Amino acid sequence: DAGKQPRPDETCEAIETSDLCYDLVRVLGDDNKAHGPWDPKLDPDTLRTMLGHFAMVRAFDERMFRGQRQGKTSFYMKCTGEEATSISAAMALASDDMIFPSYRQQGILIARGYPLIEMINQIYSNKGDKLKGRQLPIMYSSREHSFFSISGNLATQTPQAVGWAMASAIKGDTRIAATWVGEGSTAEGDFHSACTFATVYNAPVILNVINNQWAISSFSGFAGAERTTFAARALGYGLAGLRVDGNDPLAVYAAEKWAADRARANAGPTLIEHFTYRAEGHSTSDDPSGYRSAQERDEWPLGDPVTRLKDHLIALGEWDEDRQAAMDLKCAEEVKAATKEAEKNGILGHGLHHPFRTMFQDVYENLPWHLEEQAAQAKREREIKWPGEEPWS
Amino acid sequence: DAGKQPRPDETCEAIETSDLCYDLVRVLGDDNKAHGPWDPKLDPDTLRTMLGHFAMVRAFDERMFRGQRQGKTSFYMKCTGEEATSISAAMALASDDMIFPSYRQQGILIARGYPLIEMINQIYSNKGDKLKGRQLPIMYSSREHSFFSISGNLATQTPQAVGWAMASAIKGDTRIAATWVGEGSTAEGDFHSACTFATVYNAPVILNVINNQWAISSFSGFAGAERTTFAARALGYGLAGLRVDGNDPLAVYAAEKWAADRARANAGPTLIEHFTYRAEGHSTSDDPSGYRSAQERDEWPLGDPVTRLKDHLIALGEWDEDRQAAMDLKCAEEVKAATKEAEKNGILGHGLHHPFRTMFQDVYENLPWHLEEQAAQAKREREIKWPGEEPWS
Amino acid sequence: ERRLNMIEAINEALDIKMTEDPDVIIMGEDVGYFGGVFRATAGLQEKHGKNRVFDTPISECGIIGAAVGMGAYGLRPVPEIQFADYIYPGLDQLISEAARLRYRSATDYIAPLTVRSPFGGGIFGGQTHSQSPEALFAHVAGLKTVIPSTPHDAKGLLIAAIEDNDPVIFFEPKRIYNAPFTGYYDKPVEPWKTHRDSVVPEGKYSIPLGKARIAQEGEALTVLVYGTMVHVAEAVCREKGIDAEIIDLRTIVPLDIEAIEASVEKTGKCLIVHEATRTAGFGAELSALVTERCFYHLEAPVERVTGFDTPYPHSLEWAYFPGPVRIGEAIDKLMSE
Amino acid sequence: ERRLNMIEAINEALDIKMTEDPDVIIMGEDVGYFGGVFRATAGLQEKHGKNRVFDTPISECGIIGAAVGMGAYGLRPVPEIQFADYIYPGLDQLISEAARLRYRSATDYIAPLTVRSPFGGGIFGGQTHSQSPEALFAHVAGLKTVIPSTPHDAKGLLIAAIEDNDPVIFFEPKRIYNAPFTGYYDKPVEPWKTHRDSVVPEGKYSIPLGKARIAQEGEALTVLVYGTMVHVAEAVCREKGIDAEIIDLRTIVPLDIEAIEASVEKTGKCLIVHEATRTAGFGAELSALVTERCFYHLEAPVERVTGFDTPYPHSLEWAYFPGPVRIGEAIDKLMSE
Amino acid sequence: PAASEASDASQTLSPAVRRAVLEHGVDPTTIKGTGKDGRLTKEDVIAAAKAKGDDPAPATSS
Ligand SMILES: Cc1ncc(C[n+]2csc(CCOP(=O)(O)OP(=O)(O)O)c2C)c(N)n1
Ligand SMILES: Cc1ncc(C[n+]2csc(CCOP(=O)(O)OP(=O)(O)O)c2C)c(N)n1
Ligand SMILES: [Mg+2]
Ligand SMILES: [Mg+2]
Ligand SMILES: [Mg+2]
Repeated sequence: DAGKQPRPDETCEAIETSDLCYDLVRVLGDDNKAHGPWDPKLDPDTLRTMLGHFAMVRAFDERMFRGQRQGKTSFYMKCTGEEATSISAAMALASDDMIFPSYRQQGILIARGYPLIEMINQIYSNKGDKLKGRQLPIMYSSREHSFFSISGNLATQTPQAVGWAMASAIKGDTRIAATWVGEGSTAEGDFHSACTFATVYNAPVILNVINNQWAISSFSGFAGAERTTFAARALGYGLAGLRVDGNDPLAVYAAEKWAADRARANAGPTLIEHFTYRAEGHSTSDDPSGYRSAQERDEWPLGDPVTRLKDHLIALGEWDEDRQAAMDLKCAEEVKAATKEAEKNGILGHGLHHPFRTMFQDVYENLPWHLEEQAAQAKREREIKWPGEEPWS
Repeated sequence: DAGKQPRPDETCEAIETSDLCYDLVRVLGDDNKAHGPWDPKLDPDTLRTMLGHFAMVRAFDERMFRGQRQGKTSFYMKCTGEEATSISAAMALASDDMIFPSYRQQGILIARGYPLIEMINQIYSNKGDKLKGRQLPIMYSSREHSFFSISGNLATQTPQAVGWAMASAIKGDTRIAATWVGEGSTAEGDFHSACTFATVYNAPVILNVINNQWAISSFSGFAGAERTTFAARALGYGLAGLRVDGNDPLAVYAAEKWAADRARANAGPTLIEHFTYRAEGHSTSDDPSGYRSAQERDEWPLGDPVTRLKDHLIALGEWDEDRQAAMDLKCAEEVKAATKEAEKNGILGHGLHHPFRTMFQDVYENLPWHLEEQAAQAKREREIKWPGEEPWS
Repeated sequence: ERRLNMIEAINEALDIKMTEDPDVIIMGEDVGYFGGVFRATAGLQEKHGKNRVFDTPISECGIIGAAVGMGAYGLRPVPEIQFADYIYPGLDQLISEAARLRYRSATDYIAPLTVRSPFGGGIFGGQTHSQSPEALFAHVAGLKTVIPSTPHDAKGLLIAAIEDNDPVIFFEPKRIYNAPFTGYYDKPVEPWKTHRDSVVPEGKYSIPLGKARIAQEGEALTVLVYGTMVHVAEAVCREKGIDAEIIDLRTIVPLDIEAIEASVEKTGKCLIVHEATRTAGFGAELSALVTERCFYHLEAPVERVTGFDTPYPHSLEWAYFPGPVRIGEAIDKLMSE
Repeated sequence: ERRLNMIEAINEALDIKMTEDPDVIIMGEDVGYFGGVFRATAGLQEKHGKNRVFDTPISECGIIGAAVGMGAYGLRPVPEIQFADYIYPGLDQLISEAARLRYRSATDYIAPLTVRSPFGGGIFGGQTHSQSPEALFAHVAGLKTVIPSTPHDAKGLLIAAIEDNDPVIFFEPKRIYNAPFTGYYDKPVEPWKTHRDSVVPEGKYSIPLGKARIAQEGEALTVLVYGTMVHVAEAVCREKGIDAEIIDLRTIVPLDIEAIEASVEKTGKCLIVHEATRTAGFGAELSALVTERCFYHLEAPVERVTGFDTPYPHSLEWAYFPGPVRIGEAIDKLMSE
Repeated sequence: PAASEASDASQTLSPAVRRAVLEHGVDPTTIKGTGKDGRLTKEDVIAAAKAKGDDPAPATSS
C-alpha cells in the first residue's frame, strides 16, 4: 500500500491528520519505486548521500560493538535497522535546526558530518574526548552541530526540545527543534509535558517517537501499543500526527520535511511515530535471546532500510551492487582508520584520560571552596597512589 | 442537541467512542425533558435524592465558606456549579466502588452519607476531626465510605486509582475504582501515568476529568483546551472516551454508569470529560475578579445543574418550587445544626484540637526513637509555654 | 529611605532584570495575567508582554524541562514553582538535567535557570503548603540554593541569581513575604515598613551568592540560620539578652564557610536553626562542617533546632514550628555548658 | 553451608514472600518475563504468574503511584526501580504520597511498599547509573531506608522490609551483587562464594529494620558505614591493622543510635564513610548525631569520607570513588589525634 | 580510646577545653569546674593557668 496515504497540506488543521495516525505513510513499494503524494522526489545524489550515511553508521556500529567486546570501553548501543529514522529524518531538517536526541541517533551526527574520531574519543572516554570522559559512551554532545547533550534519563529531552522551540519562537528565530524518543520512553511524564507544552504554545517542534517495538526486554505493548498507535497520542493533544514506515527512508524524509515545513510556517508542532524494529540487542549489556526469538530478526519486519534504499537506487539505475560493496568497504576502512587514530588518545581504563583536575571543573561555572578542597584531596590521593606519575594539572 | 449523541454498547471497542470525544453527551433538553439513548431513565425518587444531595452540598458550601470568612478555619473550597460531576457520577457507582477524589468532590461524600459533622470537624481541624487536625481543611478521607485520602498534590490520585483497580482485577474483585481530576491538573505527568497504566493493563477504572474551564487564574487553554477536548486524550491512549455536559445531571449519571458497567464487564477503562464551569473562586484564598469578568458567572455556561435537575423534576410533575424551598431550608438547617455540633469540638486555632502527642503518631506504624525524643521535646515545650494546662496525652 | 516588603522587593528585582536583559523570561502557574498567587509577578506581563511573562500548564516537570531547553537556547528563564511542596514532579529535570548539564556537556550547554519558589510554614497551609525541602537541593552537585530573609537581600540575591550562569533554587520564605515573623505567633506582627532590613535602594544592586550576612555580631554563641528563622532567632536572643552572633547564611550552597569558621572560633558555641524536618536536614551538614573545622574551639556540642520529623500538621502548626521556646531551650543548654 | 551471592539472596527473599503471602506482588521495568536487568526477579513470573510479577511501562511515577493504590487496596507491592538514578520521576509519589499516607489519613490507608532499587557506582555506569541518593529519602518523614551489605543481610532485611507496614526504600549496592568489592579495583575480586557473609540459611528469616550489625568489633575507632563501603572499610582496616569497630548500619532510617553511641563512647573516634556526594549526604546526619550525643567522648573531630560533590565521572570513576586511599588518609588523621 | 582510668573530669572535657589544657600545660584534675555538672570550662583552665603564673600560650595549635 505504498503511496496510498493522502498528504494534507503542511499548514492543515491538526485534526486533518487523524487518519494518518492510524495508517502508515509509505513511499517505497515492493517494486523498489517511489509512489504517491509523499514521494519527496529526492535527486539521486541526495539518495546516494543518504545511503552513504546508512553504510557509515552500520560500519561504525559494527566496529564499536566489537570494541566494547574487546574491552576498549564499557558500553555501546547499536541502531541497526533504525538508520532511516535518524539519518533520513535529519536530512529533512536544516543543518542548524536543533536536535534533542535520545541515545540511538548516532546517525544524525554522522549525517551532520560530526567527525568519527570525536565520536570514538567519546566512546573511549579518552583524553581526546570533548566531554572529558564524564559521560557514558555514546552520550554525545555537540553544540557546533546543534546536537543537544544526551541524557541517560529517558524522555527528559522532550520538554527541553519544546522549551528550546518556544525560545526560538519568542526570539523570532526561524530555527526549529526536533526531538527523538523511544516508544517505551513515551510512558514517562516528561513526554506528556512535552506534548502539552507543544500544543499549548504551538511550539515549532517535531516530536519523533521511534517505535522499534522493544524497550530492553519489554515489547511495545507495555507502552500501550496493543491499544492504539503511538501516533494517535498526537490526537489526544490536538497535535498533528503522522505514522510512518520508519524503514522506508523516503517516507521518513517526507514526513519529517512535512513537519519541519509546518513548524517553520508556524502552523504548529507534529508528533511522528516511526514504526521500525530494533534488530539488535538493546545495548552491549543486553542479551535479547532471553526474551525474544532468534527468528524475529530474520523476519526483519518492514525490511532492512539500507537494503530498501539501495534497491531503490538500483531500480532508478543510479547504483549497483559493486558500488555498494565498494562503499561498504570504504566505510569500514574509514571507521578503522578513525578508530586507530582515536586509540592513540587512549581507551577506557588505560590511563589516557583527561587530567584528574577536570573532574571538578564545570560542576559550576566557578570552583566553589568545597570543590577546591575536594580537588586538593583528590590530588593528594593521586600522589599517594602513583607518586610522581602523570601530572594533576 | 440533547439526546442526539449515539450510545454505543458498554463493551464496544474504545475506538468506537472517538466521535463522542468531540461531541457533548446531553440528556436534558431545553424543554427540561430527558432525551435520547443516554437517558438513564431514573425513577423520580432517585432524582429527588440526587436533588437533595445537590441542595445539601450547596448549603454546606455556603456555610463553610462563611465559616472561613469568620475565622473558624483557614481554608475552604466550593464546588458550586459542579455538583452533578460528583453527586450524579457517584450515584452511578456501587457504594463500595473506590473513589480517588481531587479536592472538589465533597458531593461524593454527601451522596454516600458521610456525616456532615465529620466533614466540619475536619474543616475545623478540631478535636473531633478523624484526621487529627493534620490535613488542610476539605482534604477528607474515609475508608468506610471507600473515599481515598485527598492529597494537596494535584493528579497524584490518578495513577493510584489505576493501581487500586489493577489490584481489584488481580484479586478477581468486582469493585472498580474511579478518580476525579481537574482539567488543569491533567497536565501533570501523573495523569499520563494513569492513562498509560489504565490502557496497558485494561484496568477497571474511570478517569473523570472535571473541565470547569479554570485552574485558579488560568483558563483551560493553558491545559490544552484550545487545541482539542480533554476527552480526546482518551483517543491518544486507546481508552474509551466520553465528553459529557457536566451540568446535565442525567447525562453525567448515564456516562458514569456506562463507564462503570464497562469496567465491571472487564471491557476496559474510560476517560470522561465533564464539561462544566467553576462558578465561584478557586478557594477562599482566591479572588477571581483579578482574572475574569464578573459577568462570566452570570452567563453561567451550560446552566446551573441544580436548577436544571429541579426543572426536570417539575416538568415530570414530580416536584415544585415550594418543596424546593422547603428542602433548601431543611438543608440549611441541617448544616447549621451540624456546624453548631461540630463547633463544640472546637474551631481552628482555639485550642480544642487533638492532643499534642498525636502529632508524632502515624508517621510510622511504630514510634522510632528519634520521634520519641522529639515528642519528649515537644512535651517539654508545652510545659514551658502553658505550665499545668491541658494534658499532653 | 524607601521601604518595601519582600514581595515588592522580588517584583522589583524581576522587573529590573527583565528591563535590562531581553533574555530573561518568567513562566509558571498563574504568574502571567494574574501576577502570581502571591503577586510576586504582578504587573510584569502587562509591562513586558505575554512573550516574556506567561502562564504555564500545571506541570512542574514541563516548567523546569522547558526552562532547561530555553536555557540551552540562550534565554535566562526564571520559572516559578507555586509552592516548594510542588517542586517534586520537576525534581528529575532539576537533578538529572539542569544540575548536570554544564558538566556532562563539558560547557556545550548550560542551564542558567533561577527557580523561584515560596517555601516554609507558619501560614496554616497544612502539610502541602509548608515544607522546607532545601536539604534535597543542597545534596545535588551543580545546584545553588539561595534563601533570602529580608526585602533588601531578596532583591539583591535574586538579581545575582538571575545573572548567575548556574541553576539556582531561590526559596522565598512565604511567612515573611509581608512581615518579618518572629515566631511569637500570639503577639502582633511588626510590618516590614518599620524594619531596618526593608530599606531597599532603587535600581540595580546585587549580593554575591555564597556570602553570608552577619545579622548581629556577638560573642556568646554563633547562630547559623536562614530565611524566616533569622527573625525568630533574633527575637529570642533579644528577648533573652544573649550576645549571640547571628549569621544569616543567605546561600546554603555555596556556603560562606569563612564566616562560619571565624564566628565559631570566636564564640566556641554553635546553634543551628531551620524549619525543615530534622533528620538529614541542612542543619546536619552545618553541624558536620562545624565539628570538622572548628572542633578544638567547641566548648559545647553543636545544637540543632529544627522542625520535627513529621509532616507539617495543620492544627498543631505552632507545636511543629521551631519557635522561641525550642530555640530558647537550646540556647540555655548551650550557655550552661 | 549454603552460599549465595546477593542477587540470589534477594531473589530467594522475594520468592519466599511471594509463596507465603498472596498479597505480595512485584512490578517494574523488565522484571517480569525477563526477570530484571540484574536478574533479581528471574524465574518469579514463571513460578507466581503474570498477575503477580509483571512488567510495567517506563514510568517511575506510574510504578510508584500504582503501587500506592495497590497498597491502599490491601496488596503489598514490591516495585523495582531499575536504577536509583531513575527514581526521581517517582519521587513525588514517594515523598508526597507514600510517605505521608498513613499520617494524613490517620491510618485509614497505608502504603506498605518496598521499593527495591540498585544504587551506587563502581561499575563504569557513568553519571546516570551510579548515584547514591539515600540522603534524599532519609530526609523524608515516613519513609524507611534500608541498605544491605551482604547476601545474608539482603535476604533477611528484604523479608523484613516487605513485612513492614511502612514504605521502605531498599537500596541494593549493585557493585556487590556478585562479589564483595573491597575498593582495590586493581586487585582480583573475592567472590561471595568464599565470603563468610554469603552463608544464607534456607527458608524464612528476617532481620529487624533499625538494628545495625557490628561487622567487626574494635577499640581504636568507630566506622559508621553501609552498603558497598562496608567491605572497603573492612579491607582498609585489615590492611592497616587498625582495631576498628565497624558498624554496618543496615538501615539508615530508623537508625540504630544505641549501637552508634555505645561504640563511639568506647572508641572516642568516629569515621563515617559513604559513596554519595558529600554535602548534605547522610554522613552529615551521622556526624551531627555523634557530636550531639557523644561530644564529651570525642577525642578527635568526626571525619567523613565520601564521594565528591560532582557527578560520577565515567572515566575517572576510581578517582571519584571513596576508596582505600581516601579512607586510609582519614584513619591516619583520626589515629594521629 | 579514651583513657578509661582518667578522672571523671577528663571524660567531660570539651574539645576546646582539652586544647586549652594542652596549650597551658595545666592538670585538669586539679581545677574545679564551674560549668554544667562541675565541668571544666575554657575560662576555668585559663584562670588556673593565670593563677599558676603561666604566659597564655598563643592559640595556634591544631
Ligand atoms: C528514567 C529512566 N528509567 C529507566 C531507564 C532504564 N532504561 C534505559 S533504556 C530503557 C528502554 C527504553 O526503551 P525505548 O524508549 O523504547 O528506546 P529504545 O531503547 O528502544 O531505543 C530503559 C528502561 C532510564 N534510562 N531512564
Ligand atoms: C503539583 C501541584 N502543583 C500546583 C499546585 C497548586 N494548585 C492548587 S489547585 C491548582 C489549580 C488546579 O486546577 P484544576 O486542575 O483545573 O482543578 P480545579 O481547581 O479547577 O477544580 C493549582 C495550580 C498543587 N496543588 N499541586
Ligand atoms: Mg523502543
Ligand atoms: Mg479546573
Ligand atoms: Mg541564574
